[in-house]
Amino acid sequence: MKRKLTLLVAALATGLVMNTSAMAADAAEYEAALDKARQTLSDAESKVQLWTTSEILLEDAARAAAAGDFDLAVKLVNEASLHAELAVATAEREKKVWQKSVPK
Amino acid sequence: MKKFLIACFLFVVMANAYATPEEDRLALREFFAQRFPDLDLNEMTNGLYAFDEGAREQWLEMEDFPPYEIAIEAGEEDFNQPFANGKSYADCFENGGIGIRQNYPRFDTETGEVVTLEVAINKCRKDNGEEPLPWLTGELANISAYMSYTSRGNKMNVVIPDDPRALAAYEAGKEYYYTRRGQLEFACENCHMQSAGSLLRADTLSGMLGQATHWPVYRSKWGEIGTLHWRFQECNAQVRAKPYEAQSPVYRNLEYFLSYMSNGMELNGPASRR
Amino acid sequence: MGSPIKIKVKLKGDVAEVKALMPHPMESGVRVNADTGETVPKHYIKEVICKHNGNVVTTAFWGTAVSKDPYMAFKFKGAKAGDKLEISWLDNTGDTSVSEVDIS
Amino acid sequence: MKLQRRALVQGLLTAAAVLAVPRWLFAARPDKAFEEKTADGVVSDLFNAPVTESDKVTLKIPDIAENGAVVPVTISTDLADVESISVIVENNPTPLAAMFELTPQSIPEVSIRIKMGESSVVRAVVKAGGQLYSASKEVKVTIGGCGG
Repeated sequence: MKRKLTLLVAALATGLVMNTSAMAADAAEYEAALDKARQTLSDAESKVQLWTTSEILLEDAARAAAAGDFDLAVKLVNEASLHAELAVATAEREKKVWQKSVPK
Repeated sequence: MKKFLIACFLFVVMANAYATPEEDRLALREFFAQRFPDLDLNEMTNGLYAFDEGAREQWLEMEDFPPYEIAIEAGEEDFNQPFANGKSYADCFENGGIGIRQNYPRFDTETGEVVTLEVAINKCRKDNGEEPLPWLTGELANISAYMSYTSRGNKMNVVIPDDPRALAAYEAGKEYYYTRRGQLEFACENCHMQSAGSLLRADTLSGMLGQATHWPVYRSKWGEIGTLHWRFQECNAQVRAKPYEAQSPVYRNLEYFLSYMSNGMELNGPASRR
Repeated sequence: MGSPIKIKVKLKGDVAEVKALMPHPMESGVRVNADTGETVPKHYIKEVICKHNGNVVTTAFWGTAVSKDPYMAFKFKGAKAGDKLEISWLDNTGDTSVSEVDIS
Repeated sequence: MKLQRRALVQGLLTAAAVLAVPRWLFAARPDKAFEEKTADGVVSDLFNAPVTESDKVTLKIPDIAENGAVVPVTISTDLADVESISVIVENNPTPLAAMFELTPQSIPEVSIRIKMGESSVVRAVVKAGGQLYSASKEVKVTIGGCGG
């Protein structure tokens, strides 16, 4: 179940990356992707504990953008969103199974 | 309405869990008794040193003159230092704050929140017109260390009062402990129950039982004394889960659950760890 | 002025067993401050002198490889209850600390 | 109130420090040996004489250090007329960690906690009756970070 979901989300993300890399991304595109990612992160954080990786990826993206590499920046920003979505997916799965680990 | 919702929530929780906190605690002791049949469970208040002989020897040498004694002494001085209004910490706590740490965290039935000792110390300051202290280390950790020191040998006695919100806080802490999180998808339980006493890379992992009896701790890695929530943050970061703020409700609930699991064990803080 | 030295003395017959803990950062000069990225300058205790009733019983010379908040233990003969034990240190910045206890 | 008391204590300690100053002038710390980059350099700087391994020197140090930042070491010896005890960590950037000068009143047993940057042979060198004796041991330093 989890693997399937991971693959699905990964496939989606790859699709995004391929789309954007087909033509070079620019600053506006990065800003738009960043806004969307921030929304995804904050939605996820209101429900579950984020992975540390999401915010690290956003920092990496900001560095790439500052260096003018908007293709990479957009890719990293999307990956940050993906990691937030995976954190939510894990938490939802765990809701159903955590009780099994408690000694009875 | 709110109470009704809480009751509904609890009904769901109880329907799933059945077990009372006391049943949880006894089942946990049984879990470790079966995993480590030759171990005196009370030794688990010494964390990994209950399992790792080589590390234990070095720890005992540290105990010859543990670096946390500096913190206890500084904490005693701060504890006895009157506030600007002439009152002091002793006025905020039962028994003048001496020998009471085993009762923390406690559930405040007025605010409906878990109150850790650190929260109580800063509340005392605020009530007396003083600025709150930073949570992780320094003066607050020193005072906490002194208050632990005066409580050494007392048995942990965390109470869950007859209030659905208290039980909900306990249950929230319990769920947190057993839920996988972070990119590495580790629950506290994965390391400190399943793998307790085993090596993770080069380090022996401590067991859950007794994990709350010995705080604050001077960690050689930190090079200073620090409070339990610092360690929570570190554990979270190690499994790549974004740490919460120290003394956030999530961590306070976790400490409430964790401390209840140590009930009946001797308080032995402050302590030194690698 | 350095922090006071914490001293414990155990008397066994005429042998004094001394343990001392000295709050001090013991910066090696190679550690980098994670926040500022700057190297923290060397700051370490160079010499420790231990006196029994005013006479030197042990002198320690240290480098930067002594741990933070240094600990040392040593033993000497010819001690009795009521004697004085003084320990003092000097660090590389010229800072010093002196503490004295009665042996009991 | 607190400040006043602290100031008073500081004043007293400063006075004590001033009295102690002349002693520092006479202390001869082997500064050059503490800057040496090799264990052999340290030994030749300090003693300039051959060192023999001896079972009369006891070096107590863990096989595996829990944390390289704090490694407890105890050195003791049955030898008579001990003048000094030194601790050398071969793979540290500057190997000489500590040197204790003893007196006839001393019992030759000292303990200290030291830093080790990586796994290394640790050597204890005892100077007794004008001769040099040593004991050494390999200590493993692991990558810490997940303990507790």
